[in-house]
Amino acid sequence: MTSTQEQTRTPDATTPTARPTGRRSPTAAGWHWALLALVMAALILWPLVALEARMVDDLPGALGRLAEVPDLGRTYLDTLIIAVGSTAVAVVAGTGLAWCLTRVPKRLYKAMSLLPIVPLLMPSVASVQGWSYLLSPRTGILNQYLRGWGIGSGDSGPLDVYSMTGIILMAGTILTSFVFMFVSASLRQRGAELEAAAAACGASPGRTFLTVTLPMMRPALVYSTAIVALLALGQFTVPLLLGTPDRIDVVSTAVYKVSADYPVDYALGGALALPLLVVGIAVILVQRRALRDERRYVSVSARSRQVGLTTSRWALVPILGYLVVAVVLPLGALVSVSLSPFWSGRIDPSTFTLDNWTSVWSNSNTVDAIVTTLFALLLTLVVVLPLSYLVSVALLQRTRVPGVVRLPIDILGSIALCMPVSLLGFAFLFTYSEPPFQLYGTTAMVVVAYVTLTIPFAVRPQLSALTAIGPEYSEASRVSGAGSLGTALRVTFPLIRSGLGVAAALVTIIVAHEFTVSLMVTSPTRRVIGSLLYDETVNGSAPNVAVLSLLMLAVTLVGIAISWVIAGGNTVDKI
Amino acid sequence: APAAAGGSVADPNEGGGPAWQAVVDAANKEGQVVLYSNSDGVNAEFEAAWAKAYPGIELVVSKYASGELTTKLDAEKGGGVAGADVITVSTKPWLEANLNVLVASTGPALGKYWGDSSYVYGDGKYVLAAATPLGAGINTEQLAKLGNPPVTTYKDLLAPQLKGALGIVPGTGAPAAEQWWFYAAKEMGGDPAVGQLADLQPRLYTVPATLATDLASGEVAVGAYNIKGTIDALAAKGAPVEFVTLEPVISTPVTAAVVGWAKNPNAAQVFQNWLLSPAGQIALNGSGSLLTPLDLAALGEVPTTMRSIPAGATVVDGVLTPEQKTWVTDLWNAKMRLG
Amino acid sequence: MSEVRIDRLAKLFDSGGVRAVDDLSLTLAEGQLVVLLGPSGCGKTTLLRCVAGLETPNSGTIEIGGALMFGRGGRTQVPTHRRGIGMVFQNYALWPHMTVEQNVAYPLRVRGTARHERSRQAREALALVECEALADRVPSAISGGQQQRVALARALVARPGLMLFDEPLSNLDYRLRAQLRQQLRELHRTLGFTGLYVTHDQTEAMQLGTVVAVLKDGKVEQLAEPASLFSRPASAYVARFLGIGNRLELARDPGGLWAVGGGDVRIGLPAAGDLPGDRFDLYLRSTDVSLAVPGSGPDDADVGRVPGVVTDVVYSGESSEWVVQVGEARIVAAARTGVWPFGSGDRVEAVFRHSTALLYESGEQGRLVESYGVRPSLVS
Amino acid sequence: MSEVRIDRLAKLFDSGGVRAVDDLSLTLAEGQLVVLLGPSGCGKTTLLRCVAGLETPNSGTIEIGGALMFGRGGRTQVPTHRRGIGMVFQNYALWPHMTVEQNVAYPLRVRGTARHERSRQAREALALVECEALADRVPSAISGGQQQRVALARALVARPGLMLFDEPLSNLDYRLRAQLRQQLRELHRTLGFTGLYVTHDQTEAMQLGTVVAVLKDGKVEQLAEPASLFSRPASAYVARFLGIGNRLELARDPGGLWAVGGGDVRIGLPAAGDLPGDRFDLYLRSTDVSLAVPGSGPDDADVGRVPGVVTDVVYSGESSEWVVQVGEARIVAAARTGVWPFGSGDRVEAVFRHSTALLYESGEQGRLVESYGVRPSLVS
Ligand SMILES: Nc1ncnc2c1ncn2[C@@H]1O[C@H](COP(=O)(O)OP(=O)(O)OP(=O)(O)O)[C@@H](O)[C@H]1O
Ligand SMILES: Nc1ncnc2c1ncn2[C@@H]1O[C@H](COP(=O)(O)OP(=O)(O)OP(=O)(O)O)[C@@H](O)[C@H]1O
Ligand SMILES: [Mg+2]
Ligand SMILES: [Mg+2]
Repeated sequence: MTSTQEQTRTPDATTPTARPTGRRSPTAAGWHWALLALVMAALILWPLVALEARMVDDLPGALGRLAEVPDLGRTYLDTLIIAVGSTAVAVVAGTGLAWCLTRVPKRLYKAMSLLPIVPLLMPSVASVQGWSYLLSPRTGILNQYLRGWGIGSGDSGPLDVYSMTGIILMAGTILTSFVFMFVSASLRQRGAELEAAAAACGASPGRTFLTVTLPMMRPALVYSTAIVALLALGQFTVPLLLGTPDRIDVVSTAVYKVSADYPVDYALGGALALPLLVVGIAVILVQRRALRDERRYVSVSARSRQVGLTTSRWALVPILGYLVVAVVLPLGALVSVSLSPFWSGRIDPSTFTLDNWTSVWSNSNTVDAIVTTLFALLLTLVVVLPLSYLVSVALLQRTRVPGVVRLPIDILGSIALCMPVSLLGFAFLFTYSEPPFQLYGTTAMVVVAYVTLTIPFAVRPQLSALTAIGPEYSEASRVSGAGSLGTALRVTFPLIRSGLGVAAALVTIIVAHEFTVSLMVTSPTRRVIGSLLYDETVNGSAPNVAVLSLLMLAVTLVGIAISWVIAGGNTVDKI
Repeated sequence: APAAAGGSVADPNEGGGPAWQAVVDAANKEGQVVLYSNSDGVNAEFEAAWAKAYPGIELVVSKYASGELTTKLDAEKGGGVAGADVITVSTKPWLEANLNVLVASTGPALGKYWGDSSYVYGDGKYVLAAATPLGAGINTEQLAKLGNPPVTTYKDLLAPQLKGALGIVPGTGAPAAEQWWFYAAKEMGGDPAVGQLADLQPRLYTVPATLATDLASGEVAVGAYNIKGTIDALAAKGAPVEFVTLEPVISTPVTAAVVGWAKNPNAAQVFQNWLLSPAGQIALNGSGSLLTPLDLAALGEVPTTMRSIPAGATVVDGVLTPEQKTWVTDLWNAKMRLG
Repeated sequence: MSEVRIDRLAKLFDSGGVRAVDDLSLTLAEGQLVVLLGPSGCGKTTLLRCVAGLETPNSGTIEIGGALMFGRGGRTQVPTHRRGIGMVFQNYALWPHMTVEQNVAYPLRVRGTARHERSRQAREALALVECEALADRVPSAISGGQQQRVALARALVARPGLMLFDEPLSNLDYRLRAQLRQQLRELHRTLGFTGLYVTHDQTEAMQLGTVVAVLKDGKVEQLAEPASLFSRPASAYVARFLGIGNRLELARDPGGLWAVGGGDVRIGLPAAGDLPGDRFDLYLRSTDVSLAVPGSGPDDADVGRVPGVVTDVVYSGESSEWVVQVGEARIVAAARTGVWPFGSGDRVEAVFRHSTALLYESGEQGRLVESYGVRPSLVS
Repeated sequence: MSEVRIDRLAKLFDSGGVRAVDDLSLTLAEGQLVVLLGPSGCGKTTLLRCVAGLETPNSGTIEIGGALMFGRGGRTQVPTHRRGIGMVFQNYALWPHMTVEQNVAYPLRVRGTARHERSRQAREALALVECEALADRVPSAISGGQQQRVALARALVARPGLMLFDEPLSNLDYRLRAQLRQQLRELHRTLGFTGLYVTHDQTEAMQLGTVVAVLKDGKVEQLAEPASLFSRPASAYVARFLGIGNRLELARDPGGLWAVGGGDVRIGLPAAGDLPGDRFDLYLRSTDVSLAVPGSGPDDADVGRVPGVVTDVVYSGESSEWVVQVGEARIVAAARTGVWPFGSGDRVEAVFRHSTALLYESGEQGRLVESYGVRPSLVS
């Protein structure tokens, strides 16, 4: 506790010296990390540079066309409103739910800890569809009920998902799960003794939460807020599907429209998205600043002791409420639509049929896509988890990585989030199909793309977990004679398992739900389930969308199971 | 009636010499043909018809939006990687710009059925294989509630009863759709009609599929820019919807081509030839959802639902003229408040 | 009003596998500072945590200041923050995200003290523990002993009615410990808080405690004033725990004498006829044993003497220890370094006075034989 | 081969604001157990961490077993796990996700010991610290003292050549501490490890250390064998730190006598003519002061006596302390409880022998005046 420096170094494989006289200077260690930074730069930055280079090629033209885009100011404003709004919803609700979870009676803890994550498993297309069945102004089931009870008048309303509020709440609800996952993993890991100390000082539970628990959760909060903010800035599906009737456009939908036709105006797309990039980098810098002194967030004490917090059934109310809103209702609507011949505005069990399921399932594409998705997921997890672990270690202040290396690693670790995915897909395509990579059509390209996409999600949970455990456990391991690799495997991984679990789960969800980039990087014979769903959304029927959405949910669940195994199984609660 | 597709129609390979037969044999050896498509009509029935005709050659279909599709084609045309063999697209500009990497159809069908067709371009390097007629969909129940205003012409879309009950796909960013509205607006009565349409506060949709869904559920009573196939499929499942062909027909193109870097060049030729033959035309257009560019008479026995592109009908080409461009940005987007 | 009444309290862990607190009853009068002594793992911390409300007991009741805090089979359970306590945690539990000053000021902040006043009082408390220079550091940047002192300052700053100290001075050096002990004495005198104080340091127990409770396996083994606890430990267990380490097993000999440790050595005991049994253990403080050349030395009725051989001399600062083998038994005699000229291998006589020796029924659990020995008069 | 050579080592924190280790040089011969004593915050833990390689010093060199571990301006830096050490952390640092046995077995596991053998040795080490019954618990389910013992077992289990102990027994009770101290002595004797041992307990220092180093602000203030350190602390700082708490300020009086504490009391000093200055501090152990009725008591050249008034009598178990006000100064005399009949308010004479008193140059930093007093002969 008296010190904060951790001498984490690159794995032993990189150091042939085995005698005790082996020399290792900090500069040499710095080089290992610099190498890591370079690899990441190639991986992540290259496509972005390639994309922005196309913009720079045609800078005056692009700026001219940018100026011509109608209502450009409004698009940026809407983007901002939606981003800020949904981030606020997500952070407040996610944190609140995570706190409620700590107060849930032990018996119910396990079930309750998993349920709020379910909304994340639903593809956003599915959530949006589900909600549009419930809250379309005319035919939304809830609206019909509300009108039946005399709330609202006429044959439309009172509620409307196809509105700014709808988009914010919808996106906020989906993102809530993100925040919940981060914060709750980090709450689970915390040293409860520190809360006991606050109680012993006379602080009420609420006050304890605000003054002790929450500040110690700061890394998790900051990281999840940053990620959620970037996601909210770049979100696509929800505004695309819900924004059209109210003519709400955000940057990513505008970019999508720009890129929808031949010839694709990359320059304009890049120019449109540039402010996102700038804001994204700003968010990353702010986040670094907010966590300047990581010693302050070591919440897992080495002299710890379990504390049984007081529990209450009331804690179930918000959690169950969230479940109903985010899962039960839309999922229920989705299931019933998947069983109906078509969406008729009514749920009528007498018309239920399994036809949609059989037709989707009998399509050989479906099975192929599921297999491909799981395979790609597995490869991605195998690559991204170790890589992101290294990145997280490099980002720890106590690791003596030179600042000139750490800053780029930090920015690189998040920057892929600052690009609309539709553009990223193009960027990957023309970067990796050209020399020196020429990966087009190979599995490597798929993995590289997924790794780039998911690394921001894999790094942050591990980073906040690593911050919370402090240096002392790995120090104790090293003193016991274990090298960096042994320490990582036997001490650090198990201790940050909740963070690893979150990382793996997030990667799974991202990969399983991804379609925009997948379309571009997969070969035609290898489709993923996300692109099938996208196809069906654009060309197919509502029940088929519902069926595919539910299938995707199932695939995600399988993926989560896989990642659970990779991240080391269910030993989290032992800590 | 779609069952009539295939069956008794002429053998697509009829008239091909031994050279063509060699191509067919090679194609069977290749065993696979990859189709990139951004257009309508390539559905399960279509794939089933192909499988029946060439059980030895697997048809792999990949669907993309125009931008993605053309970017992918651009990426593929340089390097020797697995990719598309044939394409059916609606993006004429790309085809024009890439004539040099397309391969003309070598099969017998082109000469036999398309000899004098105006829909063959670049010496057969690409061919308009079908036209997608777009029209209105109506929800009969909802329309009854509104007092059953007639919906048969473009002008009918402007009926004041439809205020708040009309859905449209404005087609922002998709030139073919914008062109469609350009011509439709002309039929509605020119530029002032756009204002009238806007006054009805139509509900906007991104793609025809979602509009059709909402039409079936009754969220809107009338939808414009609908695809017949989609509406018909819903009606077949019992939805209270009908497709209304608005006259004159305005349709979007489905163009087919063989690409020069095909990994399965022979299968690609066989596919293209099949598509251009009566068998393929019936598979694609037999249900009447799409219109065939050929004379029905020339095709032999065809399903009763099949239709040709009517004379004088507009097939938009997805290339906005300067005049159309101005109309889209200054009038259409402005009135509809589209960004 | 902060008297504490603990009644038949039990806390089991591992679904009953560990009885950390076992049917324990203990009453603290208002203003009393009760020191808890006991071997590692005997339940001291658990007891404190139960009183603080950090642990839910399995049964029993706890009253503080006359109000029921825990009881009625668990149906009454006042949360920690409403019990009006201050606590020094054995593991400090300083908040890593606050500076030292913020840590110390926290109890005041919770009570709504104004910022300025709060800072003043916090610095005052820090000065008390000689840590005012560290006010702006974070806990991870100060040493272990400094952390412990900050934890102490935090517990004291709001002057709660009931203080719970869990080994608050264990990581401090001699000088600092003596000084803080003195300060705690004075604080206790001026503020008059009621307190439970866990320590392993006997000097601390003696100096601070108005009453000392020795725990054994979650039960109170002896509850007494420091002076009487120390002079007459009620059981062999307490005696051993207090470091009275010399034990001579005695068995009645037909001749009226007593055989020592099953060997050849025989000694007499005063008032032997009254003793209620045939086997006893005689406990001697090492400072109560002196060494003499065999045959020399005092000789009166109160004196006992056993012959032995010096096996080791352990130097330990002010005093040294001579280890003497007496038959099977080992006796340690402690005195100022250099007092006796004996070294390893020398034959000596270990001499003690019956008036300072303690006789217990034989075995680990043996009770004190009250009738034996003369109570020395003590100044308290 | 694990001798340790630390040369001009410095470790600064807060970019130089805190000099935790300050140009410190220290050599440990093979098999030597050096005890580090020093007040809280003087840099003991930091020094240990530097030796372990957990902290990167700012300058200096560290050699272990003849090999350079840290040096050449930081360009040589052998990672911790290649230094062949074992360490007990002040905060234990047990891994919460492993059971007690797994914790203890870890160093063996790292060394590739077979599972069965590993378990056997781990249980053996646990038995040594009386924790074998806890083998299957997780660290958060055992008491503080038990955690500390497990940490000790973990450090010892792999029998490393160099052991670093950071207050390994601070949370244990008297009996257990004595016992573990004894076991460490024996282990040290049989295994012959080299060791650095931080403690606040003087008995521990005296009993375990072959050499004791007293640190002050990151520097070695005195390095000596326990006996000589204790009998002749080299500076007033060490004397005070060792608890020699009675200080009389002396100022040369024109009459050849010395004024005590600026007051009216005068005393004579033997060999006063040789003394190199006019102001000194006289330090007396409280056990070296005895009390007498004024005018009575011994009187020879070696005896010094100052009059005063008893202000407090503090009972603390085996012994009591009498606090005597002498002019401005306070003198504490300690002896067996009940030895002197004085109580608060009684006028007494505090009596001491110059041969046991220590004279230092005036001030906090004063050095020992070697020429004063007679060295008592000590048995080591
Ligand atoms: N990370 C740090 N940043 C700033 N100062 C520090 C840091 N770690 C330790 N210090 C300071 O360095 C000094 C030496 O600390 P160290 O932990 O070595 O003391 P110690 O001798 O072990 O004390 P203790 O007996 O209380 O454990 C202390 O004054 C401490 O406040
Ligand atoms: N959560 C737990 N689960 C199981 N056993 C526990 C738990 N907490 C404590 N114990 C056991 O209960 C007993 C009492 O523990 P407690 O911490 O009260 O001891 P203590 O008297 O404070 O000891 P120390 O002096 O070592 O701190 C110990 O044997 C300990 O192993
Ligand atoms: Mg304890
Ligand atoms: Mg320390």
